[in-house]
Parts: sequence; structure tokens; C-alpha cells
Amino acid sequence: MTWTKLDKFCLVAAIAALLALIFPLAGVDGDTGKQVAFVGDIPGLAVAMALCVIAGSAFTWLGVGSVTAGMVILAIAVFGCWQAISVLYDYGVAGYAGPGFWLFIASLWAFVWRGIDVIANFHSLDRTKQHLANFVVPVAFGVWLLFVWEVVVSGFGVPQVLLPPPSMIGERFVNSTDILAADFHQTFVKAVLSGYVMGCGSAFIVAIAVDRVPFLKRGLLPLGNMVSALPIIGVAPIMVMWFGFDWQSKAAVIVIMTFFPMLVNTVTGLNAAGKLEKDLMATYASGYWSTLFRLRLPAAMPFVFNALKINSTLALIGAIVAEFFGTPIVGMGFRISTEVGRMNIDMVWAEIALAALAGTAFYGAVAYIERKATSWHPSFRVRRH
Amino acid sequence: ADEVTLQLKWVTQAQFAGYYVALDKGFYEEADLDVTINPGGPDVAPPQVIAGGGADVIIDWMPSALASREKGVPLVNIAQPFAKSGMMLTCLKETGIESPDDFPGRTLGVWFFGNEYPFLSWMSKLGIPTDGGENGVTVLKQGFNVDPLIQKQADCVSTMTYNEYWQVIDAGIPADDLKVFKYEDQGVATLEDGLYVLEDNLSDPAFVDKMSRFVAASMKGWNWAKENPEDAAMIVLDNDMTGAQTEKHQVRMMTEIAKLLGDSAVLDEAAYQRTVDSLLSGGSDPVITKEPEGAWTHAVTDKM
Amino acid sequence: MTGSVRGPSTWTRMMSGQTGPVCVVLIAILVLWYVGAVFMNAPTQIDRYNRADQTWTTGQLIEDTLAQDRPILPAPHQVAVEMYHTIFAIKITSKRSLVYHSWVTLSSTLLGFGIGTLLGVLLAVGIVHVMTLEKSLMPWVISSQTIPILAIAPMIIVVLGAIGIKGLVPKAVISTYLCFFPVTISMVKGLRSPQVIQLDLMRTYNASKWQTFWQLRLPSAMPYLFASLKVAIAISLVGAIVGELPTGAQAGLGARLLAGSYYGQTIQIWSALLTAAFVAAILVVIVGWCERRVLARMGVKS
Amino acid sequence: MPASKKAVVDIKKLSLTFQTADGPVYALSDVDLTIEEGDFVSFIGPSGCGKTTLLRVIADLEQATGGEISINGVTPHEAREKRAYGYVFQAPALLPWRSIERNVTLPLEIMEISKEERVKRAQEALKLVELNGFEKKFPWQLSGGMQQRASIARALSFDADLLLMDEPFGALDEIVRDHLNEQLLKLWARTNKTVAFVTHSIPEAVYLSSKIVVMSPRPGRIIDVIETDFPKDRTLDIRETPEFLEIAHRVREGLRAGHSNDE
Amino acid sequence: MPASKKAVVDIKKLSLTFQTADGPVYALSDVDLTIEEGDFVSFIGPSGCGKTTLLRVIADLEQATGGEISINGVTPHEAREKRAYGYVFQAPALLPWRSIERNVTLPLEIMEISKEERVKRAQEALKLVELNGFEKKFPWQLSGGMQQRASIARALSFDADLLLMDEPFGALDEIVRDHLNEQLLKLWARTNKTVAFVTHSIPEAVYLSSKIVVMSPRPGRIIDVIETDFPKDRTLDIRETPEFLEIAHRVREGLRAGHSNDE
Ligand SMILES: Nc1ncnc2c1ncn2[C@@H]1O[C@H](COP(=O)(O)OP(=O)(O)OP(=O)(O)O)[C@@H](O)[C@H]1O
Ligand SMILES: Nc1ncnc2c1ncn2[C@@H]1O[C@H](COP(=O)(O)OP(=O)(O)OP(=O)(O)O)[C@@H](O)[C@H]1O
Ligand SMILES: Cc1ncc(C[n+]2csc(CCO)c2C)c(N)n1
Ligand SMILES: [Mg+2]
Ligand SMILES: [Mg+2]
Repeated sequence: MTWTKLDKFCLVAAIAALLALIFPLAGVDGDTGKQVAFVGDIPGLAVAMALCVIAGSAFTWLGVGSVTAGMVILAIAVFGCWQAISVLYDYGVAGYAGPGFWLFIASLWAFVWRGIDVIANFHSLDRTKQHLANFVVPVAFGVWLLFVWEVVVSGFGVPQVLLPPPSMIGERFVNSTDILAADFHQTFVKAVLSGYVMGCGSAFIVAIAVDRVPFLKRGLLPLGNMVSALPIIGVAPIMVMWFGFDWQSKAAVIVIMTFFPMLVNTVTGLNAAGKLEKDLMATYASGYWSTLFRLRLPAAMPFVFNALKINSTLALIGAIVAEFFGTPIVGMGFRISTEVGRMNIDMVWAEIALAALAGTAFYGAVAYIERKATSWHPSFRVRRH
Repeated sequence: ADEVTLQLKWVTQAQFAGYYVALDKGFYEEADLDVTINPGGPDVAPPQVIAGGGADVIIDWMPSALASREKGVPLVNIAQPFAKSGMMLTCLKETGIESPDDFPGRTLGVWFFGNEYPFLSWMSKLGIPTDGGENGVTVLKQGFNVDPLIQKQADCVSTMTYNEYWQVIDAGIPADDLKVFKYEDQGVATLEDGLYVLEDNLSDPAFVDKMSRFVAASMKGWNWAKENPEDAAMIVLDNDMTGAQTEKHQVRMMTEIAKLLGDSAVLDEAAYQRTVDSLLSGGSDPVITKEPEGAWTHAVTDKM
Repeated sequence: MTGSVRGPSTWTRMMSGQTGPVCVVLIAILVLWYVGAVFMNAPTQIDRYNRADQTWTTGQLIEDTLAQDRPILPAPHQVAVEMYHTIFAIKITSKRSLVYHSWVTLSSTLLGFGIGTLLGVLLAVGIVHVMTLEKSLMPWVISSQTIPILAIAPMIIVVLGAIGIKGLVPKAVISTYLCFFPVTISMVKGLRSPQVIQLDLMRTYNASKWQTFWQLRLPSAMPYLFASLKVAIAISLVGAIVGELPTGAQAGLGARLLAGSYYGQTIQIWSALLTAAFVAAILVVIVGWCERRVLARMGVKS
Repeated sequence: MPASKKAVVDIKKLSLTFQTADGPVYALSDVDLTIEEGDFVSFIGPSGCGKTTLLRVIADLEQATGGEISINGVTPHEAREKRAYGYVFQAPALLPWRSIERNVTLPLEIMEISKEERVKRAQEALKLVELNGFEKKFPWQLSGGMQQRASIARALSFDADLLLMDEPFGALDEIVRDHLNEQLLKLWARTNKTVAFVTHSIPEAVYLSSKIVVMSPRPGRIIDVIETDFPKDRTLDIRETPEFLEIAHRVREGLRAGHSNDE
Repeated sequence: MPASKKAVVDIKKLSLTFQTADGPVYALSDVDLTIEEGDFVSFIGPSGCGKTTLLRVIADLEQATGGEISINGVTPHEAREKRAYGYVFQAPALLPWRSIERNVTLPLEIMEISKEERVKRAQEALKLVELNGFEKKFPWQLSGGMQQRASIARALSFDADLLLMDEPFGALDEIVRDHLNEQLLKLWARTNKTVAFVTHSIPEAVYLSSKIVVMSPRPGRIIDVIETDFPKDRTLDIRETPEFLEIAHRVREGLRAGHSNDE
């Protein structure tokens, strides 16, 4: 067997785990002057490390070919993660993690990456299995990121007012659902949705007007650049001044933010139709609107969706930022900006998590519609190679 | 020289004139200190900065500092240059507000970001709910300026005697048309700009020594500023990197600030206790839940 | 005499170019702006008259609404005068000069834009080529953008400050964070836009991924890249300004905006805002110029 | 030819020059041509000689830089607006987001023909080119020849009096090609349509046409116009007649002359 | 054929089914074929019968769903990695942002051949297809036939032993086509290349090939394989020989059978 055929990730995992057994697990307690914990005292961790060494070396030779092997690796990684967490909290390593601990985390990292890799490259004609695999990959990756966050924050003893660990954020999230729901309603349902629809809708219409009237295209587009570059920080106070403290001013900020990406993309898209296709429509003496609806808009769809996707994230950010500049005392931005001042950083992160969830779902919905509406685009064609 | 980084609570203005004067006039240098002053802003939470190691000493209001202490940032007050509170609620007379009894049903602008505690304890003392109901008040999170009052989006807004109040005056509304409620007068005053450090550091005598030199030099700066308000304002202007402040405003601010300064930097225990009691009395939602311990020390001022 | 003959031709020439239409639209905006200024400032002005028990005429009202100290919407000429003062009449090294503040903001914008574009393209390349990255990273790239930057900007500044990184870089990091995203999204689309037959062609040459990338994917992605760069550069300016706030807003256009809004000096806000917009417009024009150069070299029919 | 016949396409001293980055390309020069109602005119000539360009000028897709041209007595522009012709491009030019059937009904939609009528006509046209059964497929799921046939069906689906066809049968096998040739002839005989037809196949040109235009390359000129006398309802058999072979020979000679011209 | 000859392409019971939204399309079924070194094999068959698909399987652009295939004794995948073949697509597939010359040098660049060599080879190849003088033009400035010729030049520019050509001459006029046929034959005779060639022209197939494969449509099957005995250095004259006509007849019959099969 040649060197290149070895599974490098598993090799790294095995070596890192082996070193983890050798290096000290934790640092020295400042008060007692003693080392906080030893691997030898923690049977669970010792087993996990040993498992990593054994499985790592085994799979280095065998290779991780099948999904089953990937699952085995992930299972070992999950066990390892569990042990790592328990060491931190039950054996008081939090804040005192040493090189041994971090090497163990590195070993787990290699395992997780390899396991996700296998599942990501899984192909099946069975749709449910494929969907499941496509779902598991980002989730596993995300869970891993959360784990790393948790471990790094408590391992290094990062002050909670700088960055709380995910476990704490999660707890806060679950315990504050009523506040979160009210904020969500104020910011997302009222401000974001209306601002998004108005911003994208008006930009779309203006794009068509601009396209129709070359005079406007030459006159408005260069100025459009400038409007988009108006920093929200500057615009938000003005909008609050004009449209009041409630959601209307937030929607106005969103309209301004989303307008330009949509305008630029739509105008570009409207010119994306091929020359031959335009000639074809010309031979039918197809009128402006007919060509627009039958050729140019369909051809522009990939661009339009591009803007819709970018805007779906911009809109939420815009609303939250605008709430920093005056709001009634509800809303995600309001909560974030006040709770920072109150040092309730876990609440801040709970809101951020909510924003991320809502924004990702919003984006996902737009992406789903895109997939349905522009399935003809080469980028969605089933890739055979 | 020993390095000291000071994190201000707000942007460069005469509110912090003493420190800038001390820097500019070389008082810090005389005390063998190399001081860096970092301005704050609407986004800067000084407790967070000091917890992250971005500063050695911060300026904060006591309610916010005590609340942070409960949240795990072990802040300790080492000196209290400001003896009085400059906070007030400014209302338009035409709205018919004469006394706190007229508040229910009104819209009030309040600063948040840790500055809402005095207001909240005042309201709970008055027994007025802040949830926007029929017999409560509707609270707005006020931005940085007094526009909500001028544009009549709010009936009252929060102002400082030394800053926002004059912005209202500058906007063309004469003092006669305004009704102000000073927190001092309402008996709900809490301690404002104080100097805070992390508790752990105080066990190091060298640090305490450094801080006592720092506080002493700063107080020297404050005394100089009190006596020379115009020059102090100019020093502040020189240090304002944004170039946005005006001389007129800063001189006026300096004069008002002078009225809030105490005779020394030593924390008055009675004032401290008054602040704590006010914060604890918040009804169902007090700012702090238990009597803080070790939240102040005279160790630094004693060494001066 | 001759002027009347030449007149129309200059006119048509101007109107068929960009200058004419831009001017016309600008004039329209100015007119709207003045009308808006009168209407928005009138209530406070009338209040003031009433307070002073003053009688007033419409003409006077209009005149006064356009000359307020702290108007709700400053009139264009007020902003213009302020901008003239702060841009041309003051030494550019002065901290009251908008040129100085623009430069402060621009430097972190450009640094952020550079890093952001690079990062965006690299991510897109990874996502297009490595299945694992596509499936695991892409959803998180998207989620990252739903995090309100203003909320974590202070934390970024504090954390970077704690490990000794200060000055330009933290601001640029925030710019980067905002501007890499449109680049990634567009580039992923663009790098996947080659026709199936073109990919097949490269396959028959057994071109390496790298070669296919340089010869086919990248050129095909150019229109997508430039469309996104125009958005990205504008966004990275916004990012730089956001980044200026939690550093104590010491200098830069963001500091001007904030200071202006802190003291209710609308004229100052608007001139900082317009300066930011001008800077952005110039940046976008530069990107557009690069786009035309590159596409012309690629033989795209104009 | 009786003078009473109406001129559908009337071209006088037409020339067209493309301005390119490295100098002008003379695509057409001094072209004189009249196509009368009911004519079937084939254009044949070496690759790059300007056949497509000429068709595009007739279709108002390209502006001549000199000379005159009228379609049914009006300018090409007006003729296009009246939807005077159907055009089959050299490449299929199908819209990727429409199924085959909806590609074929596209012109009908534009001309605002009712839904049932559209589907009916699409069915007929697809049957004519032997693509029934592929209505619901998308263009990329079809072979090259099938795509080209779909584009022919699209041009036939609306009943223009003038058909402009640019190598419509280039990508088809002989059998299908023969079949479509026959169908096209039948259609022509039945409806008295006027057809302008670009081809590279000499037998095809001779078999289909009432008039063969032989062109020479850069600058594209007409070097020969050959009229044939076969009846409109001719059959494939005529390909064996001496007349046929003679005309084919004349065309080939013309082509060859054009080519040597080129060197 | 002497058994000593090396099999370049060896196909056994190959079949390929496309899964589409509305059911499977059986593109190839039970194809058995051997192409030996130095063979010139033409594929002929009705439009949509699977010729392109078969070529794509050989080129490792499509995966067979059944049967076996080897190229030079290895899998198509490995063969592709060794750059065993040059492929001419049915459509020109030129990169729009490259000039004609740079389109032709593309494969040479990828194979990391020196700059001078590249230009030299491109010149030669372009000359072969009579496109010299168009080096600096961009694809959209060329006529359809010229584009196709550019794509042929591109495939010839690097000297693969196996040429896969999918209707390369479909868009060309007879004279150019004859010329290119001759050039291709010369090349073949000179270099002993192996060629797999899809065409719709029966005379072309017979004239060029050492072996003609006749296919029938959906599911694509081989219905006849005809070997010809013309010498490698044949000339256009052979098209008049009775042998030629006889083979052409046999091909036509095969095609016709395939078509009637279809209905
Ligand atoms: N848009 C253009 N710009 C510049 N030159 C062009 C353009 N279109 C065509 N040409 C040139 O005009 C000439 C005639 O082109 P045309 O497409 O009419 O040829 P054709 O007779 O249709 O050839 P083929 O049989 O190969 O399709 C060619 O030399 C071509 O290079
Ligand atoms: N990607 C695909 N998905 C589904 N069906 C396909 C696909 N590609 C080809 N087909 C089908 O496979 C069959 C064979 O196609 P192929 O392109 O091989 O035909 P061909 O013999 O090359 O025809 P032509 O002479 O018209 O080019 C056709 O019926 C076509 O519809
Ligand atoms: C967003 C925001 N608004 C108001 C304050 C309150 N505040 C604290 S110090 C100070 C100076 C007085 O001029 C003021 C107004 C704040 N900290 N943040
Ligand atoms: Mg042509
Ligand atoms: Mg084919």
C-alpha cells in the first residue's frame, strides 16, 4: 500500500489523540499550584482518547470508504465530544485546559471532517436517503462548530460578558421565548417583510422602467449607485426622524438598502438574453412587453433571484440596525442594543441566534423558490461528473 | 512611566474635561503615568471593554456598574468625582405636564444601554407601569438627541443638565416653555460618572498605587478645569477627533459640569447607599437583586 | 448666431451621453428636495412663529424653512455650503475636513474590500470544487450574514483589541465580513454558469480542475463577479462606517455621522452622508470602468 | 416569368459591411435579386459568403449599409412588424426554460392565438417533424437534430406567407431530410408560400427550388441565378432525370468558380 | 481483418438509459462494437438514435448503465486522463471570450505546450480548415460554418491518436466539405489515426470510412456494420464506382429499415 493511499485525516486524528494522552490535560491552578486534572483519573476520557487512537490508525489503513464507516467515525467523535464536555464541567478543567485537551479536540476535528466528507459525497437514487444526507451534513457541521465554540470559551475561560458559551445561550433562548416571540413579531413580521416586499418590488419596477426608457437608464443608474452606498447608520436616524419610532421607519431603511442590489441585478439580467434569442423574438415582431415577459424576464430570473437572496439577509440586518436608533421598547434590535448595555450578553446572543434562524429560513425559502422557478439554469442541472 | 488606559463612557466632550486637562497639562506625566484616553460612544459598553482587557480603568454610572457586577464583571468603584446627578426628564409645557402625576398615558423618551436604570427605579417608586398601558407610560428608546421632543413624537425626553437640555434650548424652545424634572429633586438620583476597576487588580499594591496617582492627577485636572472653563473646553475641542463639537456648547457644558463635581474624589458612602437602595427597590424587576458587596473601596483615595 | 445652429447638436450629444440625463435627473431630485424641505420643516417653523407671536407670510415661511439651523431636512444649498466649507475651505489635514475623514474611512474600506473580495472568491472556489464544503459551509455562510453586524461589531473590536490588534484592521475586518458575501454568492453562481458542452470540452482535454477554472469557469463568471463587486464595494464602505462606531467613533465619516446625529446637526449628517455616497459612487464607477476594460478584452460585444 | 407576379422580396444593389476591431468585413456587395410570390429560392455558396447575412437583412435583423430592399413593397422593418415571415435560424435557438411544446407555441402566444388552437397547431407541426412524444421534454434533453427539428416546427406553426430558412436540415439524416423535403414541398405546393432557403446540399437545392442563387465569398456576391422548371408537385424521382443532373452540375461549377475566386 | 490489429475501442453489450422527469429514455441498448487501430468508422442513423451518446460514452462524458467498454485496453476514464482522443462536438462550443486563434490553442495551453509551438500548430490547423486570416476575430464575428471549422481546427491542433467527430462537416458547403474530406483522409492515411465519425451524409460515410455502422433509433441499436475495401489513399473518383454505389445503397436500405422500425 502506498503512502498516498493512506487516509490522511484519520492519520492526523490518531497521532493527535496519541499526543493528547502524553501531554498534560490541564494547566496549573493559580491558588493551589497543582495541576487541575489528569487523564488517568478520568476513565471516560481515557477510553475516548484510546478509541480515537485505535480507530484512527485502523481507518488510516482501511480508508473510510462507505457511509457506514463514516457513521462509525462520527459516532466515535460524538462520544469524544461528550467526554470533552464532561471533563470541562465535571472535572473542573474549564478555564484551565492544557495542550492535551486541545490535541484531543484536534483529533476529534479530523474525525468529524472525515465523517462529514464521506456523507457529503454520498450519492443515492433513493430520494429520501439523499435528502437525509443533504440535511445531515450542514447540521453536523453546525453542531461541530457549536461544540468548538463551547469548548474554546470554557476551555480558555473567556469571560461570559465577552462571549457566552452556546449552552448558556440555548438556556436563555428557551427561557425567554415570549420576549423573543414579541421581538420577532415586531422586527421580522412587521418591518422586514413589508420593507423587503416594498424595496424589492419597487426596484424591480424601476428596473423595468429604467430598461424601457434609456434616458432614465443613463440618468438614474449612476445615481442609484449613490443611494445604495448611503450608510444605514446615517440613514437610520433620518428615517426615524421622518417616519417615527415604530416599524415604518425600519421598513423605510430596508427599502433603501434592498433597492440597489435589486435594481442592478435586474437591469443586468434584462440584458442577459442571448443575441440569437432576441433576434428570434424580433422575427415575431414581438412587442416590448411580450419580449419582456417571454424572453428577457425568464433570462433575467437567475439575476433577480440573486438579488432576492442577498436582500433577504440585508433586510433583517437593516431592520435590526435601524432599531439601534430609536424604537418602541420591543424588537430584536432594541433588545440587542439594550441588553449589551446591561451585560446580558447571553440574551444578546439568543436574539442573534433568532436573527440567524429567521434569516436563514428566509433565505432558504427564497432559494427554494429559485430552484423551482429556474430549474432550467445550467447551475441546477444534475451534475453527472 | 506606568501605562494606564482609560475608557470613557461617551464621546469626547467637556463631561470628561478633567481627564483631558490632566493629560494636556502634563499632570499625568508629573505623576509618572502614560495615560491613553479612549472615547466611548453609543456602541461602547465600558464594562465589556474592561472585561476584555481593553482598558485598566473605566468611567461608568453606578447603576450600570452594579448591574454589571451582578452579571459577573467584578467592577469596583475606586473614586467618584461626580457627586451629583445631571439627569433629568424634560417636557414641553404645552403638553400640560405639571408633575409626575401627569405621566400616565404619556410617551416618554428614555436612554437605554444601561442608562435606563435610574428612570426605571423612579417609575417603580411612583408606581407607574412602563408597558404602555392605559395608566402607564409609553416608553420610547430615545436616540442620541432631543429630536423626539422637538418633533413632538414624545412628550418628555431624557436630558442631561449639561448637554441635551441646551440642545433643546438651541432648537429654539425657550426655557419658559419647558418643564424639567431633575432626578436630584425627585429624590431618585443615582451616582453618575465614577471610576471603576476590576476587583482582582486591587490585590496588587503596585496597581493601587498607580491608580491613586491617576485619580490624584485627574482630580488636579478637574480642579483646573473648574477654574478655567473656557480653556478646559478648548482642550476638549483639541482632543475631539471628529471635529464636530462647538466651542459655545463645550464651554456651557463645562460650566454645568462644574456644578456636579464633588469636593473630592472620595466616594460618599451615604450617596452610595442611596443609589443601592433605589436600585434594589425596583418592585418586581429590580435593577440589582441583592445588596452588592465589595463594590467600592477607599483604598485608592486613601493613598492619595 | 452660430450658437443657435450648434445648440441642438450639443444638446443631443449631451442627452445621448450620460451627463445630460444625469443632470436632468439631478435637477428633478433637487426640486423635489426643496419642496420636501419646505414641507418637512414648516411645522417646527410655524411652531416657532407661534411661540414668538409673530405673523408670517408664505414667502417668509419658505425662506425661513430653508434657512433653519437644525432642520429636519436641510435644504440642498445648506448642505452644499457645509460641504464646501468642510471639503475645500479647510486644510485637508484638519480634523474638521471631510477629506480627512473620507480618507480614514476609505482606507479601511479598501482594505476590507480587498480582503473581502479575495475571501469571497476563495470561498466560492472551494464551494464549487469541494462537495463537502458546498454542503457543509454554504448554509453557514448564509447564516453568517443574518447576524446583525452592528451587534457584534463592538465585540469584534473588543476581542481584537484584547489580542492587540487595533486601528485600521478591526474596521477592515467588519468591512470584510459584510462584503465577502455578495461576492461568494455571485461567484458560486458564476463559476457554475459555463454551458454543459463547454465543461465537456474541457473534460475531453482532461483539463485539471485548476485549468478548467482558469480557462472556463473564471471567464464565464466575470459578469457575475463584477455585478457583485459593485454591490460589495458599496457594502464595504458601509462596513467601514459601522466599524467606526464602536471604536469610540474617533475619526472617519461614521464618526461625523454619529457626532452629527448626537448633536442633532442635520446639516452635518447630510453632508457626511452625501460625501459617503459620493465616495461610494466613485468607487462603483471605478469598478464599472474595470468591468468594461476586462469585458472588452474578453471580446464581449458592446 | 409572367410580369404579373408580385415581387415579395426586391433587392437592388444591396451591400453590407461589418465594422470590426481590425477593419471592415465586406459581407455583401452589390446584390440584386427579386423573389416573386410563390417562388422557392435556394441560396448556396461557400461557408462565410454571406447567405445568413442576406437572410438577416431580409428579416430586418441586420441593416444594409447600401442599396435598397423592399419586402411586399414595404421596408423590411414594416414587413417584420406585420409578421410577414417565419424564420428558421442556423442554430436551434430554443428557450431553455420552455418545454419543446411551449417553445413551438411561443410565436403563437405572441400573436395572441387561443390556447386550444395553439396546442393543436403545435401538435401538427411537431408531428410534421416527427417529434411527437417529446412535447414535455426540455431542449437539453434532445439530440442536436431533434432540437433543429423543433425549431423548424416552431417556424411552421404560424402560417407566414414568407419562410426564411437558414440550413434547416443541416443536422438531419438523409431519410428524415428527404421526408422533410417532401413535406416542405407539399406545403409549398398547397399554400403558395414563398420560401428563401439556405442549404449546402446541391441536390437538395435543385430538388426543392424554383430558383437557385449561387453566391461567392467575401464580399458576398451573386454569381449565378438558375431557374428550374420542375412542377410544384415534383417527387424524389426527378433526381434521376438528366435535367436535374445538368442543373446540379451548373450549380457545382458555379460554386467551384466562387471558391477559386476566393484564393 | 488480421487478428493482430489492436482494438482501440472495445464495446460489449453496452446500454445507456437516461432518467428524466417523465420516465426513462433508452438511448443505447446492447451495443457491441470493436474499433481497431487505424480504422475509420462512420456512424450513421436517424436523428436521435444515440450516435452522440455513443461517442460521449467512448469519451467518458457519459456513463454507460450496462455492459462493458474499454479504450486502448483501459477504461474510458483512464483513457481520457491520458488525453487519448480529440473530440469535435456537434455544436462548435467555442469560448466566446477567446479569439479564434486562442480558441484553437486552448487544448495546447492545457497540455502545456510552449507558446511558439502553440501558435505554429494553430496556424497549421487553421490553414487546413481555410480559416487563416480570421485568427484575431471573435466567435460571434464568424458564420456558422466558420465556427464549426474553427472547432475542427481545435481538435486537430493537438495530435491525438483517436479522433471522435460528431457531424463535423454538417454546416459546410459541398466544396469545402469535399476539401475537408480529402484533407481528413490524407491525415488519416499519413498518420494511421483511428477515427470515429458521425455523419448524416451517406456518400460521405462511404467515401471516408473503412467501416460503416448503421444505427436504429430508440433504443439505439446497431443494425448493420459494413466494411469497405477502398485503399486508404482513395480519391473522390471512387464515388462513381459501382462498389461505392452498392455500399451506399446498402446503407440507405439499413437506414430505411431503421426508420420503419421506428413507426
Ligand atoms: N456580426 C458580425 N461582425 C463581423 N463580421 C461578421 C458578423 N456576422 C458575420 N460576419 C462576417 O460576414 C461574413 C458572412 O457571414 P454569414 O454568416 O452571412 O455567412 P454564411 O454564408 O451564412 O456562412 P455559413 O454557411 O458558414 O453559415 C463572414 O465572413 C463573417 O465573418
Ligand atoms: N441529457 C439527456 N437527458 C435525457 N435524454 C437525453 C439526454 N441526452 C440525449 N437524450 C436522448 O437520447 C437520445 C439519443 O440522443 P443523441 O444525442 O445521442 O442522438 P443523435 O443520434 O446524436 O441524434 P442527432 O443526429 O440528432 O444529433 C435522444 O432520444 C435524446 O432525446
Ligand atoms: C445610546 C445612548 N444614549 C444615551 C446615553 C446616555 N449618556 C451617557 S453619558 C451621556 C453624556 C451626556 O451628554 C449620555 C447622554 C448613552 N450612553 N447611550
Ligand atoms: Mg450561415
Ligand atoms: Mg447528435
